[in-house]
Amino acid sequence: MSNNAASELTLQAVPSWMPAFLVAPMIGGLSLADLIALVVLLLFVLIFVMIEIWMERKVAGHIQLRRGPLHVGPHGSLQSPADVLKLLTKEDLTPVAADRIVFPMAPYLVFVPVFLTFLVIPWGPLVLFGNFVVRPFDLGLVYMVAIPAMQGIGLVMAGWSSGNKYSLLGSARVVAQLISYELPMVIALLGVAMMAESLNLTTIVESQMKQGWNVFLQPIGFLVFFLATMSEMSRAPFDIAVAESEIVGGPFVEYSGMRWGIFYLAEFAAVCLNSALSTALFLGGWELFPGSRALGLGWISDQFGLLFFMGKMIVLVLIIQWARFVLPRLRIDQLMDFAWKFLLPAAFVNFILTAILQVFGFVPFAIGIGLTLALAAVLLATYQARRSPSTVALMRTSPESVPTSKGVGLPV
Amino acid sequence: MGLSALAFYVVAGVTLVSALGVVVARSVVYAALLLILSLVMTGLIYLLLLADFLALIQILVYGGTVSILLLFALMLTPPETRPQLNHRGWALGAVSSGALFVLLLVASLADTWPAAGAVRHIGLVDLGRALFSTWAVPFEVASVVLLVALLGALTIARSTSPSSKIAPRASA
Amino acid sequence: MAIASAINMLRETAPSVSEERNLETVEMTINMGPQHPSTHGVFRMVLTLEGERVKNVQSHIGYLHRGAEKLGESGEIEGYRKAMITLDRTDYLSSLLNEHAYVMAVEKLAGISVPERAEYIRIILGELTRINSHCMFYGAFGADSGATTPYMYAFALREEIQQLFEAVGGARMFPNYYRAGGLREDVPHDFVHRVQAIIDRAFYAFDDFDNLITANEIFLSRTRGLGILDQTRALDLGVSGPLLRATGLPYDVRRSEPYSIYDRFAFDVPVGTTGDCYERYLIRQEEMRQSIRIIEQALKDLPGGPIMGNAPKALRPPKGEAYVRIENSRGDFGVYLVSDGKSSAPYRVKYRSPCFVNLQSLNDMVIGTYIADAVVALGSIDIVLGEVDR
Amino acid sequence: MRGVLGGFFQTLKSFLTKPVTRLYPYEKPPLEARFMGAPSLLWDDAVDEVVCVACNICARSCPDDCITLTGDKYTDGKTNKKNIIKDYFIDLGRCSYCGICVEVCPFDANEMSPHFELSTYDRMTLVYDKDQLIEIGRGVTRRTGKPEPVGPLPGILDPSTYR
Repeated sequence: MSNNAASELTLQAVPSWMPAFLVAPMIGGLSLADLIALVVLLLFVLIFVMIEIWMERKVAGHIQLRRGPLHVGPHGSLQSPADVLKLLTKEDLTPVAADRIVFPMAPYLVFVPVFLTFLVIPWGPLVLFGNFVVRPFDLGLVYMVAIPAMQGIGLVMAGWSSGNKYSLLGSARVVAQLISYELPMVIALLGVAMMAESLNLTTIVESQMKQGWNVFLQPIGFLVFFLATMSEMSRAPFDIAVAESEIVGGPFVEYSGMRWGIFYLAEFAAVCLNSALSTALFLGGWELFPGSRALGLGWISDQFGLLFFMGKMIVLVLIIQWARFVLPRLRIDQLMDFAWKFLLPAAFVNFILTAILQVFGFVPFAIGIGLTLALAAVLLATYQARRSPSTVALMRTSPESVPTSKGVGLPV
Repeated sequence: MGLSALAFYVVAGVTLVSALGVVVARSVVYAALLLILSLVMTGLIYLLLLADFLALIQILVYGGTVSILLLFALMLTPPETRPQLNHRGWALGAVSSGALFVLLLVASLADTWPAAGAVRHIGLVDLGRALFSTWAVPFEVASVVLLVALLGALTIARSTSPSSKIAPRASA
Repeated sequence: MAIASAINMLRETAPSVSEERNLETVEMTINMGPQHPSTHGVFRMVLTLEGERVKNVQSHIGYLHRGAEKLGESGEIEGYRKAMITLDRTDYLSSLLNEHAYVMAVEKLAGISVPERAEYIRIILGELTRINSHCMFYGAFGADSGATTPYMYAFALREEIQQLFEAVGGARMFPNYYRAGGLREDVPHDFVHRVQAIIDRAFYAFDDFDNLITANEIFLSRTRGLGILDQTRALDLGVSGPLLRATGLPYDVRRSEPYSIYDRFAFDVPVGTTGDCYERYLIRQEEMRQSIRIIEQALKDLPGGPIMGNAPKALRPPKGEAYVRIENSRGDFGVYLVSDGKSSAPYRVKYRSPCFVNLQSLNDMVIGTYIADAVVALGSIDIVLGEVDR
Repeated sequence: MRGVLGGFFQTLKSFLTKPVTRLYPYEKPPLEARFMGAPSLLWDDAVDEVVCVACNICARSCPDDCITLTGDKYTDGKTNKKNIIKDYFIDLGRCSYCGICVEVCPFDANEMSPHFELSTYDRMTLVYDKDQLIEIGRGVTRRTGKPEPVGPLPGILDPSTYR
């Protein structure tokens, strides 16, 4: 260990990730490769978000018996760039009642944490280009929980500084939602960490290649994580923060032009991010199918892993988009109930079951899973019995036995 | 003085200025936002000390969650009626924080610190071992304290306030 | 001394946590509408909120007031025809049903008889209008509860019904097709064939509607137990239509005081038990199916013959008054006409619009719920602002 | 749970069916024979002049007061009418396309034309004068009160395409 502090704090010795982005410029440790990686990542995010928006509009269109965008480019594929151009040329309004300092700052504070979280994702290898795993992040799991949590501040700032009551209500909802869903998400992730005995996302992916995908070993954990992230990024049916039929867009009501565009960008980048994280943590990362290594097909994943990773990610994105156009929106108290009464206990059950698996082996774990499922079935059945769907009675009455307007006292 | 020291001074300077801003700011929301800034900067100082886990937890807990709660409470006062902070008690505040500062200064000067280069990055495994063996009792005590605080908050929140008198018509 | 003053200073500056007031949420007044996506046009609710909870609601109407009744009384010639143009545009979703009420009132006033064929065609088109309107409710209610797709499903069916209206009356929404004594002109020769095609399509469409949200747990939890209106309160308010039937009272003008030829058809009146938003939704879903039943029977019996009765070319009814009530898609719709026996325009026109009356139940439904519930409860009333404001 | 899954299956089904959208500006909508667009003045080809005799009944019957017309002494002598229109204006921005003017016309001089694309930057261009009204009425035949034409009407939906 050297006595020279400056040489100590180079990129190799410092746990190699966060300083690379935040501290490295200050200590002169940012290499050209890092810079290129960041630019490539930013470009990827921007382009993928455009594709994603186009995808969502197409999905929405076809689900709703429409066609979606059609005119700009083949099948409307250039609609998103056109929209970006439109947003750039649009007037950027600041309401009179808005806070002059906080209002313009908020969009960036929403987007930057989302983008920073992309740094931890292990994208997987691709032939000729090598491995797209950016860095082996030792604390990846903590990082991916901690940094997006900052996003909430941006949303709250946006809602508060707009000087609009709808946006204020929206940001109050954001806060309630973020706080409730952070907890089940983190506890669901504990199971993943226990399975891989590491917080490093690359290690987690590699451990899944050895012991099977987490989606099969931790189905409850996957469910909890997926639903909690859907809620964190305020996607339907958990989109109470922007609920356009109630509070007309929540924190974004007063934003226009590219500032609004950045919110939109952050929202869709978050969908991409959380799909990617779910892929890495639960769906075996860049592995082609579970157990492919045992069948001697591991080389396919090693060569074209990036494509498989992207494929799984896009499937998850599509599922999230699909849900948006099927489900009605939950009410805020139902959302809280769902987090505290369903997701949190489920996350704890997952945690305990994972502990059983790690300590006592597979057989008690399987029994535990069975018991849990039986319990869940019983609970669901009683719940359904308690609230059996009401039906409307059909009155096959003769005209004489029906009340007349005089009989019911309606004004004539 | 290397670049790391420079980085430290920049971060520490921002921390101090924003902390001072918390006290000086007239708007509560600005004060809260500056508090968040200073908390996040504290996280960066941890990072410079190679305590990366602590830094992330600082950002998660203080930057992400506690501060949101703080803002939440402030936001419920609508912008036009949000309280402007008065600084009537500034003398008392200055005296007490000055005393605290002196105390900390004395304590930190009295202690022996490792040499600048001898800061060692402590891995997560070591941290876990320390928390669950050497420091197990304080760790558990801290969790009990948090639980008590949680129960207290619940009690306050559930106490009869005028708001709970409106019976919800929706039984769903 | 210094300590005492310091303590005093503390007392001054420290917030008094012990006071209960500090734990209260500040009341907030928000202005929902007239330009809000879910106030169904230009309705305006001023909500007093405590956090997310609605403490009070004050409705403001009149943004769409066009004086439809007064306009109906104007006109030196053809006044009875002109009144129907403005009537069509009050409740723009059940225009043909309202036209039916109006022409019935004129017929009663002038003593005009209507041929069978015209009556049957009026029934068929009226029930199609009811389906059309309930489709709109289905879409809007889905949108209010946060689902976007129901709108598109509903409009796919509406489109075909409106295409039929265009073929029959020349316009998709305001055909202005009924006349005192019959119809403006006969239906196209392929009318039966096309109505049959719509019925066939509608059966699939209703199943699709049901599959999409009727059993959806989120939708159930959003609408069940919400906005309960009990029977006595509903009657006190004068509420009618699906809102009243949801409270368990099978009051349907088509059944209670059969007008036109409704006594010839077998159909059921759906009633609820609790009177919540979900039952209102279910009742409207069921009414669409019952409408199809009526249309099927009417199509089977559709007679030939003339479509115009003994109506004079220039209508000048004798002195008198007439009140006619029908069941339109929102409830008990009444038309009151007074003739002075001299002019060719009614002396007084009065519409009893069900929406306006049903809307009075809003406060009962909304106070004490959440904002999100206020939107759903308003949606379940199924208001048309054109009719409320007139 | 079943209800939520039912919604997912239903949307999957509709995802796989054909969209119902008509691409309007490129595909013209199928107009029914009775479609009521803007009112138009009919042209009598036999004598090569307008049918209208400026009796003003349409203007008086109009619920929206959107018709303004002035008459002139008829001097050509081709028909036995006494007056002919000098000016005839319809403010299509006010017109509610109800068809009353057509119904009340004792001379069958006007008909609702299929003309409905009225988008404009200036509402004054919506005031159509005599020539424009005759122009949009070209080829339109008086239908109201006439027996139903035999044969398929344009725009009939084929029931087999529903499902």
